[in-house]
Amino acid sequence: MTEEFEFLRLMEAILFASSEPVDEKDLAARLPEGADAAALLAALQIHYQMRGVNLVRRGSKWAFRTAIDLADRLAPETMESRRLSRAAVEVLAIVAYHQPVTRAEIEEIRGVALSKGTLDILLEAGWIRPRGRRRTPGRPLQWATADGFLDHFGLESIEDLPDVKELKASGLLDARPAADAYGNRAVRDDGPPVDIEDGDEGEDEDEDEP
Amino acid sequence: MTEEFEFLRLMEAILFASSEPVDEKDLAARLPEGADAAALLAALQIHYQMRGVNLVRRGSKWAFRTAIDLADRLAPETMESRRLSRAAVEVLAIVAYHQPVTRAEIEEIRGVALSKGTLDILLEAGWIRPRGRRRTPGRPLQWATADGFLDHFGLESIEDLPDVKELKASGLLDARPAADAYGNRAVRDDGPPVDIEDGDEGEDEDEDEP
Amino acid sequence: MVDGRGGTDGRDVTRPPDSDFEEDAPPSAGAAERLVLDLEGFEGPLDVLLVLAREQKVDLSRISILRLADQYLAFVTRVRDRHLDLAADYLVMAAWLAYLKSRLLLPVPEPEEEASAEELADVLAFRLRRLEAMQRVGARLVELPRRGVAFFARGAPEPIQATRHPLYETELYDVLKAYADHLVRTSVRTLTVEAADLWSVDDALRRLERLLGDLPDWSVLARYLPPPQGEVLATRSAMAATFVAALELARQGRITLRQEEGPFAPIRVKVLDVGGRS
Repeated sequence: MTEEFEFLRLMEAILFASSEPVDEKDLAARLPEGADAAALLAALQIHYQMRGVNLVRRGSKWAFRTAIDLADRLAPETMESRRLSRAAVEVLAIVAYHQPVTRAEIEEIRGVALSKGTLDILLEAGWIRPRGRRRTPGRPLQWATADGFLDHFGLESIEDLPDVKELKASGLLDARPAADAYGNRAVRDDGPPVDIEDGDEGEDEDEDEP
Repeated sequence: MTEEFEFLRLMEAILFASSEPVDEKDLAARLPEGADAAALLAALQIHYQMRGVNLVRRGSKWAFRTAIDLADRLAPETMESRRLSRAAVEVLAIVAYHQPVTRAEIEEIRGVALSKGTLDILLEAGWIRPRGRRRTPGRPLQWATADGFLDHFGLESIEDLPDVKELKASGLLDARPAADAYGNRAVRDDGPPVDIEDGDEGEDEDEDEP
Repeated sequence: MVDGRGGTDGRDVTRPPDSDFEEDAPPSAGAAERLVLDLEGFEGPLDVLLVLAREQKVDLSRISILRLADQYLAFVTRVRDRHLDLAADYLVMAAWLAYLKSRLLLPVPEPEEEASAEELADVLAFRLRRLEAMQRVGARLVELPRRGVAFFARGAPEPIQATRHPLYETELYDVLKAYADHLVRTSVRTLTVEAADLWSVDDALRRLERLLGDLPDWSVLARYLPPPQGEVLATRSAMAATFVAALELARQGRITLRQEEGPFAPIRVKVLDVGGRS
């Protein structure tokens, strides 16, 4: 056996052993000096391309998953009943396509205040996470998708979201108030119980991270 | 793809996804009519013979297992992940929100004495660390979150923790039952006096380390 | 679990987008009536506008905002007959659309600094298209092959040192929830303390007794309320407590009260017990 094949086997074993995606950095750290993790991953992915189990990428992580085309014949052992409310689906889509996005922006896009049981449910499912604060007055918290989101929906990266390029090109992924003319007055006037911080509108949008 | 290869893929996926070794009879039952389970298993076993993962037989049952020679190198962990106790999660949350905080303060905030091992558990998990001593009589040790905390919970900075207002807005904090007793006032109120932003930072702080 | 919460909207979001659209914009005549009955299913005024816009059966970029405004105003009028408690944001939208409609119909010279009616209409059209896009991709998102449904992870993971196994399985949600629960638990104490700055009858009695000596003949009781302190509730409690305190003093025969011009007229007060001066 060549040394390279030994590395491949090791990587295969690590990925196979874990049910959750493993970060490429962690994989590289486990390999002996001189091993090229990226090349090995590519080779492994090709080897499994046609099999019943595929090596898939989830952001910067990798995992083995059963092939999608076998879905109909692999009856779920325990049917997961994750039926989301319409509001939760909309909010999840807004977070996924507009991330990082503040709560006020989500409300601006939907034209209505967020009710309880929307953000917390998505957070509990491990699909969204807080990601930095907007550098605007009030420093509102921003939300983004979490690792669990990519894995649950079988996406390699955020770029693989349905229609994401078309939406970007059409300018519809602008979370800022369409104009001061209307703003989110409707949201504001709704009052308690959800308070909206001032300065959330993010006109001088300036993300905390690159 | 030949029909036989299709059967092989299905069997591969079933064995991969199963939480227990699968009986040969059950495998045969899940394969379409005319599939020869025994022959397929033999073929699959040969395919994986040299890989990092092998198909192994346990009595009449079959399962994928990490190759023995690698399993030795990747010595199995003795400890399985456990769930943190409710009290420990709460102490972790209080350290995160009130850091740097002394043991006495944690007890004061929770209104109950800390049981012995709680801080040790969090320390062992790499989620908290000692951070200097308070410049008060007795110079008590202060606790803060460690890098492992941010890492584990997917946060970029401690600032990513939602403040009280944001907890409320995300639906995690619902103080209404308590507020009912005092009508509108309590609802409008921004809640408990616990200070998140300024906590005890600054004044008495006396860090022993950089 | 993520289940539940969807109960009130009555729409199954996991259905393919096609069927969702069908339900939202049926070309039938009964659509208007159904909108009324389904009010609880709407996610705010913008969502209503979107459903109404679909009734026009044209591309959203070519929608008639004037007609949409009419549709919405008619909708709100209809709904108000049955739902008197229609949420404020629906009414705010109605007011805004009525304003927009008047601007669109009567092209008066536009003030320089204000947006033109057309710009306002464009803003609305943009918001509708943006919301529609999010609803569409949301429906597509939940139609993607999902883990545990269409594909599966390793069923029997093996604990090996190569993968990072945290000592404890705790999610961010658990930590935040623990803190939130802790706040709720401890907030009860706080609220008890906070209530103390409302005016009690005792407070009002003490204050009135102190002021009794300065009362001229038949002065208006309301003038002797403590100065308002910003909080509406505090002011109200002061008013209620002062009223009860005045009744109490009247019962003790120390003052007499009079309200001559009927309900809601000023209540006047006069000191009876001259010897009670301090």
